[in-house]
Amino acid sequence: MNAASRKPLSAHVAPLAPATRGLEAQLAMHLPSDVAFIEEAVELVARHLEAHFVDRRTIRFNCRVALSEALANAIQYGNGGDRSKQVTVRVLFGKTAIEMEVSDEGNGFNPASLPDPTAPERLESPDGRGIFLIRRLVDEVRFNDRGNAICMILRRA
Amino acid sequence: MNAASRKPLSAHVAPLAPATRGLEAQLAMHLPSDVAFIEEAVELVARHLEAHFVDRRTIRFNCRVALSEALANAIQYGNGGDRSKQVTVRVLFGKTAIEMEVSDEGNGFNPASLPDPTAPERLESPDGRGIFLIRRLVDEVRFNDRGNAICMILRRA
Amino acid sequence: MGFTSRKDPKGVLIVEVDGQLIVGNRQEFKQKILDALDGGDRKFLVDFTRTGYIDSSGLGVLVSLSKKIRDEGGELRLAGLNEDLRTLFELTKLDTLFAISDSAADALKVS
Amino acid sequence: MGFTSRKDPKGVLIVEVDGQLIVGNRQEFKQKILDALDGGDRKFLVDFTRTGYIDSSGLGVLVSLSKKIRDEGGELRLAGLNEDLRTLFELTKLDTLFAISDSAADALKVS
Ligand SMILES: Nc1ncnc2c1ncn2[C@@H]1O[C@H](COP(=O)(O)OP(=O)(O)O)[C@@H](O)[C@H]1O
Ligand SMILES: Nc1ncnc2c1ncn2[C@@H]1O[C@H](COP(=O)(O)OP(=O)(O)O)[C@@H](O)[C@H]1O
Repeated sequence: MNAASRKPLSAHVAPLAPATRGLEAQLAMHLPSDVAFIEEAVELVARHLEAHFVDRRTIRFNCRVALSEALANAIQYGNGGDRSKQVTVRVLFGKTAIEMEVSDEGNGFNPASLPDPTAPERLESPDGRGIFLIRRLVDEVRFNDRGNAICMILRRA
Repeated sequence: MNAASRKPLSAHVAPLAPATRGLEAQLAMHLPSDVAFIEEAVELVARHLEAHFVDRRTIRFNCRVALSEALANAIQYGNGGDRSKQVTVRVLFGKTAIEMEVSDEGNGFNPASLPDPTAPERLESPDGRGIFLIRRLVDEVRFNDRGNAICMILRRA
Repeated sequence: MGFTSRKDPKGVLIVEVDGQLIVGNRQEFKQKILDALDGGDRKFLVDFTRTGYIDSSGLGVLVSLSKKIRDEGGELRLAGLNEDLRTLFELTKLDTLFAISDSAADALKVS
Repeated sequence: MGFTSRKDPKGVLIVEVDGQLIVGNRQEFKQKILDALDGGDRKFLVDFTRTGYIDSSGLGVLVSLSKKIRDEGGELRLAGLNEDLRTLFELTKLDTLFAISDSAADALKVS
């Protein structure tokens, strides 16, 4: 991916009030594999993110979309919509970065093999934009080796 | 303790917006054993609590005081102000309750043996009101057997 | 949260997305528009003025609806995208696929 | 965050607590008042109008200062406690130990 084409996310993110000495905190959440929970989960994480950022724009939008995508994939592909399987969300509020990790109980996939959804022949496809969007909306994306956990990193300015 | 004399905390606490289906989340935080961190830690937890409650009054006050007391005890008595030792804060945002747990690396104490700070002969003492206040400001207090972890519970209305 | 629709005097069906258009509710949205298409409507305007965010499945449903509507000789326009939503369309190059107006009023002028 | 003090025309030292009075800053607060006591001040008013919360060590420092000031023939008054702070004093029965006025202005009238 071309770094210059990325939305310069970190520029929107201001650190908390000066009083902050940089305590780290981690939020953990489990949800059943049902897409009906995505909205509440995203909302909840967004509200917690707001506890750490002054500038709420990036939180409101980029984080919500990215998290929503990752949750949809974990629920639908990872856990195959099997409600007995859990999706785990972990958000690390660090001194210099925020990491949102979404993991599922599935077998994972190979994220390197995804086609470019902006190619002319794919532009009218209804699918295939999830991981692409995530990569554009956060500063860094990492997968575990198995491919059933995605970590989305936002650097603090 | 006389239940009737307690501040009826739960009455101040309203659940989140109706959209909430009751996802549970847990926040974890570690801090060095230095009282200078208490204010930021309390502030941070309060901000996260606000992500779950509409009514902010109880959060602003009761939770801040109770958490501040528990942190001061963990830092000063539990870890003896040894900065290399950690204090751990865990906040569970449940469907029907919020639990704030503070634990230290010390040997604990026996909370049942504390004298009543409102007794006439103790009224002018500068100390001994911490645990007493915690018990009055939250709905339920539990200690682990060793006495180095305190769990403060607030029930949601 | 939800979708409200009204008919403009010129016969354009305006659908407002109130909240999110994501995997959890896109089916309801799609059905609403398909039903109208079945009922004879041909001109559609989706108004995003009150929309928080859209995910890729929301974008996908717009793509497939747009195609279906064009196949029936109709047209789907989008309006009211804030800066963030516009960025989503630009990143995915879907801004080249849709007629996007600043506001519903603007969109109706050209219909 | 911090403590600001000013002298009223009648000679009362008014100390405002801006933020918290807790274990992390009570020493600074105590020293400020003890220095003034050493410097000859005898009438003190602590104004909590802009105070977020007080912990038990903050209450403790008020108790011990009050005693010290009384021993020197002086007086410590409290004012500006909101409902929450007042509850703390009531729960600990410290409301029986202190002269508490609604506002700094009220406190100064009776001094
Ligand atoms: N957590 C996951 N587990 C298994 N497969 C996944 C997971 N996330 C994504 N995938 C695979 O990657 C593909 C691309 O995903 P994405 O870019 O989100 O687009 P879409 O969901 O529209 O297909 C999916 O079709 C799926 O095969
Ligand atoms: N985490 C802890 N570890 C060890 N001892 C503790 C702990 N918390 C409280 N204590 C003991 O309980 C006593 C009473 O504490 P508290 O009610 O907070 O009043 P204070 O801190 O003013 O003494 C302390 O003096 C201390 O001996």
